[in-house]
Amino acid sequence: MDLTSTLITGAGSWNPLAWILGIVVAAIIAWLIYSVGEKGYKPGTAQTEPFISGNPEPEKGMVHVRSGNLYWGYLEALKGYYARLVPLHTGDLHDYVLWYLGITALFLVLVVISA
Amino acid sequence: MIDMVIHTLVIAGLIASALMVFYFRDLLAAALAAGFFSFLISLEFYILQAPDVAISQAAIGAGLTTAIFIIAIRATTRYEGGQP
Amino acid sequence: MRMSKIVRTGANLLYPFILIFGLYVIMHGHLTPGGGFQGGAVVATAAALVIVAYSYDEVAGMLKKTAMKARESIGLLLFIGAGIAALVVGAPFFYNFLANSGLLFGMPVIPGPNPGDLNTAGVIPIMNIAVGIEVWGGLAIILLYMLSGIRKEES
Amino acid sequence: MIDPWYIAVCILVILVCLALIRLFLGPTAADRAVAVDTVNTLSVAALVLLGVAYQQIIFIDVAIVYALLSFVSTLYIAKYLGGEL
Amino acid sequence: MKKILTAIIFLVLVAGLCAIPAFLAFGEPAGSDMDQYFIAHGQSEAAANNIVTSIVFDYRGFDTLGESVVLFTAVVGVGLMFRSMKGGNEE
Amino acid sequence: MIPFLLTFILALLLYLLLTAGSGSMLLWSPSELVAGIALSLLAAAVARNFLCRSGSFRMANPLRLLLIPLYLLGPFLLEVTKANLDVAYRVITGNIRPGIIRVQSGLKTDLGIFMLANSITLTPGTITVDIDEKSHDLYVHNINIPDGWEGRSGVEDRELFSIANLPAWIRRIAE
Amino acid sequence: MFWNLPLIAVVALTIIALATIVFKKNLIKVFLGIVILESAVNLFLISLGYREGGIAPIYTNAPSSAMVLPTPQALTLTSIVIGVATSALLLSFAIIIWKKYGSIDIEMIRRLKE
Amino acid sequence: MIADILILACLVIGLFFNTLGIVGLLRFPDVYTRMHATTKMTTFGSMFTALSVIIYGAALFLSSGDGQYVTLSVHALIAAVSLAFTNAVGSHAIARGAHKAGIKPSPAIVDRLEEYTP
Amino acid sequence: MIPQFIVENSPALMVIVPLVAAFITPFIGRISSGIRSIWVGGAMAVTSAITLILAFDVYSAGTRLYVFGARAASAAIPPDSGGIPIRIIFEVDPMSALMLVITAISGFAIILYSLSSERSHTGLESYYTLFLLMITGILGMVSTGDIFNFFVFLEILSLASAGLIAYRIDGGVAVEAALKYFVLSTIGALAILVAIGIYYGEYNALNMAMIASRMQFSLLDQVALVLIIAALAMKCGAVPMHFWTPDAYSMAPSSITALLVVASQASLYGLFRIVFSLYSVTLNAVMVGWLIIILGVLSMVVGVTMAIPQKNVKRLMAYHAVSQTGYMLLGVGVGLAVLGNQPLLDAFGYLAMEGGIFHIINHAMYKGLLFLTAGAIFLRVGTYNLNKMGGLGHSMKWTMVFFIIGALAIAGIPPFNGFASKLMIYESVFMFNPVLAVIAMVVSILTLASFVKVFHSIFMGPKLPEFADVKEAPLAMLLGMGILALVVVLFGLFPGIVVENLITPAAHALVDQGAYISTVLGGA
Repeated sequence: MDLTSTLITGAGSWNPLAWILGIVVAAIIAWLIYSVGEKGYKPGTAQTEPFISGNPEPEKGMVHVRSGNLYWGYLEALKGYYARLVPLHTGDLHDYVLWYLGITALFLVLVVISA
Repeated sequence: MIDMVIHTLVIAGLIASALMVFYFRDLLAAALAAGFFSFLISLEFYILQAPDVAISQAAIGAGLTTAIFIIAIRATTRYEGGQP
Repeated sequence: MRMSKIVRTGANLLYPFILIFGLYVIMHGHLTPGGGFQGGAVVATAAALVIVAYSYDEVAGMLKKTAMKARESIGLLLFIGAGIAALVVGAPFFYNFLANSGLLFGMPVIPGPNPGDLNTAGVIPIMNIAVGIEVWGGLAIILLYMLSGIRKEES
Repeated sequence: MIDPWYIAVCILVILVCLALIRLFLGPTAADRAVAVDTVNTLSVAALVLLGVAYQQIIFIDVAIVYALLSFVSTLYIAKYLGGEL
Repeated sequence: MKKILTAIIFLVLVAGLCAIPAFLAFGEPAGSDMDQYFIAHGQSEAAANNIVTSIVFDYRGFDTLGESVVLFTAVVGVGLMFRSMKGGNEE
Repeated sequence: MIPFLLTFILALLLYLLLTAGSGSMLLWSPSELVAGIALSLLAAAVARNFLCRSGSFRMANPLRLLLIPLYLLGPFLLEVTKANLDVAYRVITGNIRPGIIRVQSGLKTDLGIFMLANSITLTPGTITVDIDEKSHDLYVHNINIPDGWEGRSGVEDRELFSIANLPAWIRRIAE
Repeated sequence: MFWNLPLIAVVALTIIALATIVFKKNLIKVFLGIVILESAVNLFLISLGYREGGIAPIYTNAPSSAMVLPTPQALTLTSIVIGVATSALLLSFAIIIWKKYGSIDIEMIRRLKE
Repeated sequence: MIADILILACLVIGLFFNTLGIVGLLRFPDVYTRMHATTKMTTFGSMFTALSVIIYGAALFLSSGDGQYVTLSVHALIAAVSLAFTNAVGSHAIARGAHKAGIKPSPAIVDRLEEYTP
Repeated sequence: MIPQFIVENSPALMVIVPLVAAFITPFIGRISSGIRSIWVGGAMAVTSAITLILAFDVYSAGTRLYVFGARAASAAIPPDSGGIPIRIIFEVDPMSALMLVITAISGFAIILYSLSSERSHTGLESYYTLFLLMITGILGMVSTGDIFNFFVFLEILSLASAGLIAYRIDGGVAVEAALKYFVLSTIGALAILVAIGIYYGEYNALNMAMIASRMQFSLLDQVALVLIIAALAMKCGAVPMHFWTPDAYSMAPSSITALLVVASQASLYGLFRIVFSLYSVTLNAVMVGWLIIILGVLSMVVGVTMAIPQKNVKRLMAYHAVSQTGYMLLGVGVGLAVLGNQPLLDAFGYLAMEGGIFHIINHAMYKGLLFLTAGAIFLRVGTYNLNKMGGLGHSMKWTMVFFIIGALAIAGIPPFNGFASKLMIYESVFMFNPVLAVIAMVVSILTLASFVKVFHSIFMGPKLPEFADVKEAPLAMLLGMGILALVVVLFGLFPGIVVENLITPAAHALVDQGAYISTVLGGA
């Protein structure tokens, strides 16, 4: 059982030891960054309150970006694609069965013709 | 020769009762037609020299399946697409 | 609701006879057409007869769901146990270790056409009985469950 | 000469197919139930005769199963029709 | 559109299924060596007169176990559907 | 205990009938007998409360049981034949006069009313449609009501049968 | 071709059953279609094993030369029991759906979309 | 020889009644009258066909002495008896169900059951 | 060390143990729920142990035969039968063993998880019974060598899964999902049965090796092939037939969803087994290979694009499951397309197949892990709706860690296992057809994008007031997730060992039809 065995694919290689080394290095860097942070931070004091130009802090729920708003641009760009794709998912059992039978028929034609 | 006549008759009955299952809007009648179908297919198994299968189709297909279908019709609705 | 008195009396009279006929079909599975499933279905139909003749509340007192469940599990355990017994003997799972052994159901059968003897076929009759018990419980409890579904809807 | 058993079975099967007409026409479900019940009876007769025609004595068991069990589904239908299920 | 596609699908399926009666002869099985083994040895090996039973419970007994398990599964599933929902907080 | 024994004996009888002819010397082989007794015990244990639900063991008398085949082969068969010829005539001619009438039976036991109802169903152009659970009166659909019956509120049961007095037989068997 | 009658019947029954499944909107009707489909497949298996002039594979009073093939019968037994198990489960689903949705029309049972 | 004639006679009688039963099923006007035709006549006819089988088995048993023919006869007998038994109960159940479902006997002289309320 | 008896009979025991446990479970539940938990957990542990023993034995000693009901377990052919196997045979080759390993690990982790997650629901004894039956179905499906037996186990699996999908019957929506799944799978199973009938009618055999040795690829064989391919592709959720997948996956309890992933992998295994072992070179491999590739590409693209706009976590993950199935189909399809061409097969065919097969095991692990985390979140939060969640990272730290592991693995970020298998697929597919490889990479990027979205909307953000008192998931659930996460990380760190010892034998076993046949028929 060679723990250092390398996965050799056609174009690259993968050595677990190198990866572990990389992870350790990344962890050390992260720790370094963490350690140069502000030393006088005390949780629970006014220090941790957000300061928004003297305005009152908004509700927690308002600050959070909800998932429906993420990727709005992506969805808008591919509107035409989704307008075709989503209506296929009708939730109708008949359509499910018909798709299945249709694929069977299509495969039947293709396989029999090609053979 | 004559057993082919029996064959033909039974198979004609099979297809006719299957078409009835397709046709009836009254689900109870459709379940009855399915029971009829089970009887005929059991007879066909019998003619094809498979008595074991014929017994099992008679007991399960004709007896119990019809019963649970009728219970299900009772628990749901009798007519396809509302009252006629 | 229960059905009329005539049907109820008929069901009462017929119940033991369908039962014994089902047991006959189970027992003679290796000699005549039939076997565990067929006989079990016949016996379950006897239960269905009682279920249809009486109202659900009365049936719940006569045919206990727990007993049916127990029957089903015991049948399956007996069936798989007959297979495991072969493992104990030292052969693979489901080896018919009783056939031609001279023990219970172990008589050899004479080749060729003959009506056969009940005391043959090794573990096959045991498995027949096991499957019969299992199918009995299983099909009866399916009917009971579905009827209980109707009742619950009404209450 | 054709075996008389076969001819009898043939006639019975024709009768079964005729009962199919009532199953199709029957204005009420009760008519259809009667048709199915009739077919049960005829099937039992046909099965018994076929068993003899095939010279297979053990086949008669199938007929007994039919005779005993077909009646249960009839009872379910009747109970449903009567609104008692 | 959908109707035409459905019709085409059904036509193709009919054509495909018609290969079965066209190439398999009824009444004269193509090969029967496995079944001849059962018919010839069923009586002596399984000691049962009914060859079907000896296949169901001896030669293919494991299938039968699976099949009983299917029935058991169905019963448990039906019981799950009609269970009483008292006690326990459901979603 | 009595229900158990009764069920056991009847089940064993049916089992022996089913396996008649299995033995070479006797009519039954020994293993069949053993299996029959075992299975009948099982069936009796399961079904003892069904066959004898009414709690009266009047039918346990073997003489009464012997009367049943006699009844079936004698008067009953005659009535059945006659009824069938009658209905055959009506099928061919289409000459019918149907209606539902009430029949007073006066039978008290379940088995008696059961036998009477089935005899009525199978015999003289009549079908039992319903039963009054308390007074055990039957509602009978008659394919050809004789003149004058449509006004009567109740008909005596023996008036239905023309050849043999089936209700009397049934009383003798089941009451 | 005429002698292939059962196999032709199998094709016809399969198509009828598939049509019932695809075109009927009532769930119970669809289940009846599935039952017919199962029966058609069983008939297919049994007719595969039939041998012209053969007798049932039971050594009671029969010459052993021409028996029909026993294996398809064993398979069909399994398939029948699987069929009844399937129908029971499907019907219990239908009952629950009726209780919760008040309808067993397939066009109504489509809360799960997209 | 005499057995053959008996068997044929029974078969013919049985088939005759069965045919009439189906004719009645197709011809009569309402459920109850149809039930008359089917219940009585098909039961009677089927019992006669079964009787022919019983006679056949008995004749063969008497000539060959093989126990299997006893089985044949007895099983046919059991089939016939259970047929009669179940048919009677079953047709009563259908008639009752039909009446409860509100199907009136359409050409009826009198309907006493209308007046009955349990 | 391990008794010889267990090693010899392990193929039977791994089916017997869960079955017996399942039969007794309804009655154990009457005694007390604690004993039931121990019973079920113990049974699953024993099953996993036996399965792993068998898999280890297969990897070390070669393909195992187990003949049910014969006088000796390895006597596939009776002496006087003229060279035909007549009994049911379990044939466990390295490919089956791989699936066994997957099932054992996932099953054990999931039962640990569900002991705690389902505690407060009714009908638990049925739940565990069906769970064990499902495990049995998967184990039987992947190890059987008899085609009718395959059908029977497929039906066990379908019924058990349908019952479990409908487990939460309250709203009725779960029942709707189960109904759709079950109708489709019944029709599919009947199609498979027709195909079995065709094989039987043509070759009078039910053993896969026997059918393979007699295979002629006539018109009827083509019909049978199409029926089986379409049915099994539907059961594993390839795209035009994937509609049931999001319904069923999103409505089932989370633990069951994780097991359903394994079940769909078992269907995939069946597909590969039929195509490679039953038909192999007689097949028109290029055409069928391309069909599978097209199915795979469609699955990848449609699955991932449908996943991005979803609002329900589990539905989103279900579409990802469809998309990941596409990778496996793509990898193995490429292998199939070059099957008849030995130089190309050596050049990249084996690599593609190894990638596809490696992806099977990886997918089962990380997708199971993701579904389990979704279930843990649901247990504490009570909703699957992404729009309503947020800021859970403050209170569910361990769950968050496991989610990150799973998400990075599914997106193919190095050092997790998804990267290794995807890399193999990319490289080999690039040599076959560059366009396909580019599509695969784009799909991978989209996967990452959608999981960033999920991660952000569940765990990031300020601690929301409505989730102020949310606690960490219970220990048993964390343990179940931990096992899977550990496997994900280990497979990611040491993929070379895994590929060398598990995947390569499996791929070679799949391709080498001759060995599969001769194991049963004895070098014929």
